[in-house]
Amino acid sequence: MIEELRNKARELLKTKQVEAVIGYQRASDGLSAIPCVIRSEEEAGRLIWDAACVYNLCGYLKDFRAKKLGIVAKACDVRAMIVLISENQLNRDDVFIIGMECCGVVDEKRARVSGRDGSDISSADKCKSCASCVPLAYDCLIKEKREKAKVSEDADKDKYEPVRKLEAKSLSEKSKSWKDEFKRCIRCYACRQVCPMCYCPRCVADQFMPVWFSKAGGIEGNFSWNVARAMHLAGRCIDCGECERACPVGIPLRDINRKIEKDIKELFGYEAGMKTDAKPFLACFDKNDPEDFIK
Amino acid sequence: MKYAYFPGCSLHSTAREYDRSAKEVALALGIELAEIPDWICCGATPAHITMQLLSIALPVKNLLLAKKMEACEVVTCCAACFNRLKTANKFMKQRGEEQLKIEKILGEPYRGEVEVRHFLDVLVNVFGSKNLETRVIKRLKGLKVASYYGCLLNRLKDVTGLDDEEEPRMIDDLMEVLGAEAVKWPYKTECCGASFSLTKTDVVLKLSGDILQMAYDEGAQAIVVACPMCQSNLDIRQAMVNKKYKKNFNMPIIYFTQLVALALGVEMKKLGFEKHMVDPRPLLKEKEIIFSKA
Amino acid sequence: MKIGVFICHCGTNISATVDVEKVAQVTSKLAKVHFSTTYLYMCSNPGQELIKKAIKEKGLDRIVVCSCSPSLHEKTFRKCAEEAGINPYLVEIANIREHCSWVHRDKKEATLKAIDIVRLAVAKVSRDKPLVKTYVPIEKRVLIIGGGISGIQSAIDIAFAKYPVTIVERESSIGGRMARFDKTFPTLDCAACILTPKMVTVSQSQYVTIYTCSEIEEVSGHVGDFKVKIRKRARSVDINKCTGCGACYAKCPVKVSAKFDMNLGLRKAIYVPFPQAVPNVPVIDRQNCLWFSAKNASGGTKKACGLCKKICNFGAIDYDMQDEIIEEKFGAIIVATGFTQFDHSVYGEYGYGKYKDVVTGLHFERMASSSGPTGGKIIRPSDGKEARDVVFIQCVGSRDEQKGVPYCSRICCMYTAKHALLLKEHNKDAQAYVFYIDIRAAGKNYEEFVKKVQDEYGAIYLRGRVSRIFEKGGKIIVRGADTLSGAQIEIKADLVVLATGLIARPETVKLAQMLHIPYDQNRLFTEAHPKLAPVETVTSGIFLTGACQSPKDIPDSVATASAASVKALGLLLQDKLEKEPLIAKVDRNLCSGCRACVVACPFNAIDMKEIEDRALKCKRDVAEVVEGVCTGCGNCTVVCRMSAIDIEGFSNRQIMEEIEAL
Amino acid sequence: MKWFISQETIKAPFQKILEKGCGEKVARCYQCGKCSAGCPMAFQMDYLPNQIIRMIQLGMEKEVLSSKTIWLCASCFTCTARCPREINVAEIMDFLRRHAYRTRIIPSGDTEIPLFNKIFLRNIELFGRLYEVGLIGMFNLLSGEFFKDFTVAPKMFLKQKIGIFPWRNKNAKALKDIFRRSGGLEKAQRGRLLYPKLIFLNLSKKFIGKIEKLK
Amino acid sequence: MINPRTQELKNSRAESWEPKIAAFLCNWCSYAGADLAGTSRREYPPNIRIIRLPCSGRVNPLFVLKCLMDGADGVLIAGCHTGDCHYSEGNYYARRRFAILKKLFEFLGIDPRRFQMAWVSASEGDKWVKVVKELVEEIKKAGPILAKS
Repeated sequence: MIEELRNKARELLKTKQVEAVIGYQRASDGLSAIPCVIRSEEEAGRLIWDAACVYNLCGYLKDFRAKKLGIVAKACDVRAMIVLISENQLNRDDVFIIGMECCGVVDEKRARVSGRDGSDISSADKCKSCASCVPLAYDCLIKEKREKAKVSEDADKDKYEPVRKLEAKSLSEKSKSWKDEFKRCIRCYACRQVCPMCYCPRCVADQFMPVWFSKAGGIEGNFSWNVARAMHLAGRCIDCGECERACPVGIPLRDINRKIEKDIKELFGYEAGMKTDAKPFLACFDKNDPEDFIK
Repeated sequence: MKYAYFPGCSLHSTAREYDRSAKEVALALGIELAEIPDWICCGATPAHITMQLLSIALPVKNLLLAKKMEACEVVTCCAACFNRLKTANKFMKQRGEEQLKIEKILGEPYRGEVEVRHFLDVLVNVFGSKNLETRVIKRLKGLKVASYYGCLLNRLKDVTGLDDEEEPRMIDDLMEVLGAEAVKWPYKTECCGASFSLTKTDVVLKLSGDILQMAYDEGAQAIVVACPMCQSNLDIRQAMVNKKYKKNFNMPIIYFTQLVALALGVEMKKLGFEKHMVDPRPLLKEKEIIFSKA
Repeated sequence: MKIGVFICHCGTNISATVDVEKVAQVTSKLAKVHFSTTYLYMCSNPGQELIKKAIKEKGLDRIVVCSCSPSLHEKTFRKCAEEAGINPYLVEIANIREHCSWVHRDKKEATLKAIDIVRLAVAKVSRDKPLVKTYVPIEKRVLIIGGGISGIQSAIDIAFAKYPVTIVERESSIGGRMARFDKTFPTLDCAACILTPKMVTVSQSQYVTIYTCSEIEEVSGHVGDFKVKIRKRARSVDINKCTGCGACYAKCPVKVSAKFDMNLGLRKAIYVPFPQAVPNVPVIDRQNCLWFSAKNASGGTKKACGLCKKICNFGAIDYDMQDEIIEEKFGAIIVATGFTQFDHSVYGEYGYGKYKDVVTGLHFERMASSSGPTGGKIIRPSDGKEARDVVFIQCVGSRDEQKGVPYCSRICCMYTAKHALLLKEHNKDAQAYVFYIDIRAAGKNYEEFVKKVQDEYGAIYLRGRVSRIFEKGGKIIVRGADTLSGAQIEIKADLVVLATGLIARPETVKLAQMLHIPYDQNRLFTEAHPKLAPVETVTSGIFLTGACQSPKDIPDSVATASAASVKALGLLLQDKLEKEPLIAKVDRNLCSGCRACVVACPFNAIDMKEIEDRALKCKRDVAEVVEGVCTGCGNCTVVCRMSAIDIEGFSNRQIMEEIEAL
Repeated sequence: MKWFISQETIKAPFQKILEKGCGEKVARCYQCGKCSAGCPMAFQMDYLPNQIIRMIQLGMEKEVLSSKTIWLCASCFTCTARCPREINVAEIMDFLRRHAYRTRIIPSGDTEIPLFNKIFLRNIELFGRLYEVGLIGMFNLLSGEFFKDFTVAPKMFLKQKIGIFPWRNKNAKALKDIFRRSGGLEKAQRGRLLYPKLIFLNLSKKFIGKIEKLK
Repeated sequence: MINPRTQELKNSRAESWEPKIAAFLCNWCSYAGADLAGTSRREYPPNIRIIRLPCSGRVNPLFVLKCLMDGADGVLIAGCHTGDCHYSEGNYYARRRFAILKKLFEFLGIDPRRFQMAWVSASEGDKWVKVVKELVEEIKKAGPILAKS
């Protein structure tokens, strides 16, 4: 599989179909995978593919604006690209998607704890509920030889089970637990930096005219930032889980993202990153949208 | 000035003092009032309620009698008679079947040649209030009166043509000429119940009671009238009003002629104040219009 | 920054519940507030002079006026500020009347709230920016929707000013309801005699285009530049070739009941609705035409009629004619869609519309018309016999909250009086009985007319509604009351004429949504202001006339038609259209080009534009607002995550400042 | 609702008879109610003046003529003076009473007034001028109110307000002729000026009332 | 850290607390509806502070957030009924946006009573009064927002 990938990269570079290929290489720890940019056939040997290839590489695409690029992409990464394409941030013709059939990636945080042996660690949460190991769009597909069933063992289950459990808690419980979570936020904005959807030239959190919410780390400011982030991802988040992974204080950001994802799916039948010509969820409407909450 | 005088039934009975005082005033001012010989009742309300032709024929009969006196103007003091005479006269000025019927009833032609005047009209408009003012000897200073015209004196305008229908001023102005004060009040032309004095006494008590109350409320010390029916309802029934509505009215109801006569210096004795149920003399004494020796 | 705060007493409207002096005293201490004062009537001339004087003497550079709703005097005070040399958009209104003094009683609470309201306005004004009005070009043509008397009058007025005007009429002839009337109150001149000349005038004017059998399909754009799609339904007769000779409908073998005559008479399948029709061109009723029914029934194999085509010497009959969509641009639109009659079949007590001899006023008009289906005889539709005892019932559907509409239809009293008169004129022996609740004859010579009908024509007016109507022995038994005498009344009538109310046409809602104009709970179009802007709508460039706005008689319809024309002409006479600068603006540095605003704009007022980004050294797309099209709704500002697009006058900074001041 | 009316009633000639009889166009009335608003007697009436007019408009002859209202009218002319449609309501009331006498429809209660009028006229006919003692005496006798105004009477005599003896008319015959001829021309059935039904009604009512009071 | 104003509010509200409610009203329907309540002299509680906006579609969720974080005890958004929007669609966008936000707030433990939406037309002065009365009642039940945080 890895060889197949490397060959494809060499071919693309050789035929000048792309100026570079973005993919993963092995980190110096010998276990983790880190992003790399392959600009020549010779370098293609650095490319790797395994369950350690956790990162969503789409974020790098914006650094190569208007250049033809190849990118190694899992199913979830491709959905992010679809959103970016629909939002005019990426030209489909500018990117050659090397689609990777994926059986799930490791839970990086747990992997760190459990000794990093890479072979016997559990998949990340996001993969447990992922039903599609084949990307929605690709220019070439590199197939997985492993058994597929293993990847989506939980996929039949209610995807939003955990969200529902959280919803069911009492108001004061919810209030208390989220306050505890947000209290810890250090406003490092790692969640934003790592998110493939956060491409604003200047984030609202950094704006001064007006100051949308307190920039200082206090419960009000932290709460606002997290709500603002969630709302800005509403109908766009494809649940790549990068924010939660990147969060240094371990705020369960995916819970928030998935709550919105669930509501949008249930109330409006909308899913992000499915079609390149989809209208942005919050920039369109249906006359029959529910309004029972309005007096 | 010579007039045929039609007193009417009331002035020969319940309102003798009206008759007497009117004659005194006429005498004092040199107005000659020659009573129509053998005059008959004008028929009053019951006539026009019962028989229309009769209600015309009776007054016209009187006018014919006046015509025979070679008087061209008839003067009356009673507002009701005045109204009936005027109505009949106006009626006879038109020509039609009905008029022929009247002539047939009376056996004489009549075309409304005789004019009908109320004594008030003669006093204010013919003699003239300015002239009258020069003849006032005793000004009625300090006397606050409510002038009460009743319904028939000024209604209907095209019949009587005397004064404003809703806000008449003739008596008020006359009172001021005499030096009395005429209070402003809204009941100048309200109905006192008039002809129901006997039949619907209760109604008369209520209507007259309302009028008395209003006059009292507006500060009047006496009510001045120009109609014998109004006078009798307000005066004779006053005691009953007091009894029925638990009031304490002691409101003299005085004919305007009585006050004019007083002002012209006519002796009080000649004016029949003693005939009033509510004696006006204490009030007039209090205002020093008459004196106790009298 | 020197902010001036001006607090109006509004007589005692504000000062009775708000301690204005205290408001002045407290607000004068707010940051940036330089001056604060009160006055009895700020909107009066002396009030405005006071503001101007304060601006000059105290050197104020923005002002807050604390008074009534901005919908009333915002413009006044903006102009006032402008005259004193301040940009008019540096003015804010604190609404302490409608939102405070008039809705609270406790003086202490109201005063505190008023202070808060003023604080909000001060916060907002501190973030106001000077703005300059923009201008857009105007398409110098007017569209009139509806060809009744209102539409015709508007067209005549506009054509008189030599501006092109287009009438779109749904029926095959213009003329509308008035064409169906016999005589008109109170002067009793015949409707056709006064309408026909007007119809001819518009049809002959070089400035007027008439689209009959046509409807509005789509409206986009905005004042000065409306883009309208008009559907011309297939008439099956070529309007240019037809001479109106009438040979076709003389020959046509099909007879169906005529809708124009309220189904009291018959017409052909090819027909002109009435002899004076404009254009005098027949139309084929495809539902009833033998040619079309044969074609539809057997796929064209069966032998079809085709008589009219054969007889026509001018080749004007065109069975293959298709609907046509015309797209045109207009600077202004006048809506003159008129009304429809209330359907009395909801009244079970009046026979659910089943009794043939219970008809509506419009039936009566057609019967009374000498060119109508009965030749001017007032008959019983059931047996054709002349009607003698005719009962008229007013307020059918009107003033009935249960089954009808709550409002008074305004013209029924008059047309019923007219009917009672016409009845007597058509038949000396007839007797009219009119059941009414009130007689509303508030027009020139109207009351006199009604009295004439009562005095001279012996119409018996009975004050009360009719409770029940039923048929018995060939008569219509009417049971009503006369509340004046306290009696129940029963009348055995030959004919009952219901004065059915005027209601909005069913398609008004669709049209309103197309035109973006509001309508009320009765689906009547809403004027911009019931008193001061009676023919305008809140959407600039769209005007109302006639009964589509509220029930109106002919004089009122004509008056509003001329009023609407003047408004439209006033617009067209401008070189360019002044536009409020309260529109969206893009900060290109912040724009990521995500296109959300483009998608979300209800008016397609945002385009994408490629710019050269020097910092990134590449080309990129950014949003750009089409100023003439933007209405300033602000929807784009919310879908923009980076707040690169903002609304002048309601900017993010202004609103956030207000929230801060809460 | 007190009545049920059909168009036969509405079309009845009553309104026309009235128009002919007193020249008043009742159809002109638009029921503003001003006559009732100003009527001093309205509080005693069974129908307000405007209702009477309305009933005439609707041809309700019997109901109108048997109403108390027409007898309670004091002929003060307030209504006529103020009517915006220039209808002489007082004159209509007069007509109605005359018409009632003529058709001999008398209200079921309150019969004193029709009786009084008759007695009054008989008094004039007999004496030429009003003879109060005769009038009061006769009225009291025939209405059954024998002792009415007994407290006032002595005072009146004392103050010479009313005379004890009637005035002697020298022209009695002429007077009689006037009465006779007008009665004849007007078809007023003058001969029955005091018809027994009226008196009987009055007396019996009064007696029954008194007996009930005693109980 | 707490905004100094909110601190001040916190102190001032310790004793007799009256809720402070921010209301975003569209200019064409709801603001006019509130005006109508005024012209018809309908009384309602004084707790509401109105911010006039062109359209309910102009209300940014961040405005709502800012209100609640700055100490407003409740937020109301009022606009035209669907189909009646002066800008024809603005309220449809608002409806979608705030359906999500309302659910999110509840998920994060904010009392749903604190954030409400209503359609109030220009002719519904009575409805405006009703909405305000109910809202104030509900927020009084929910209590001061700062006491809870």
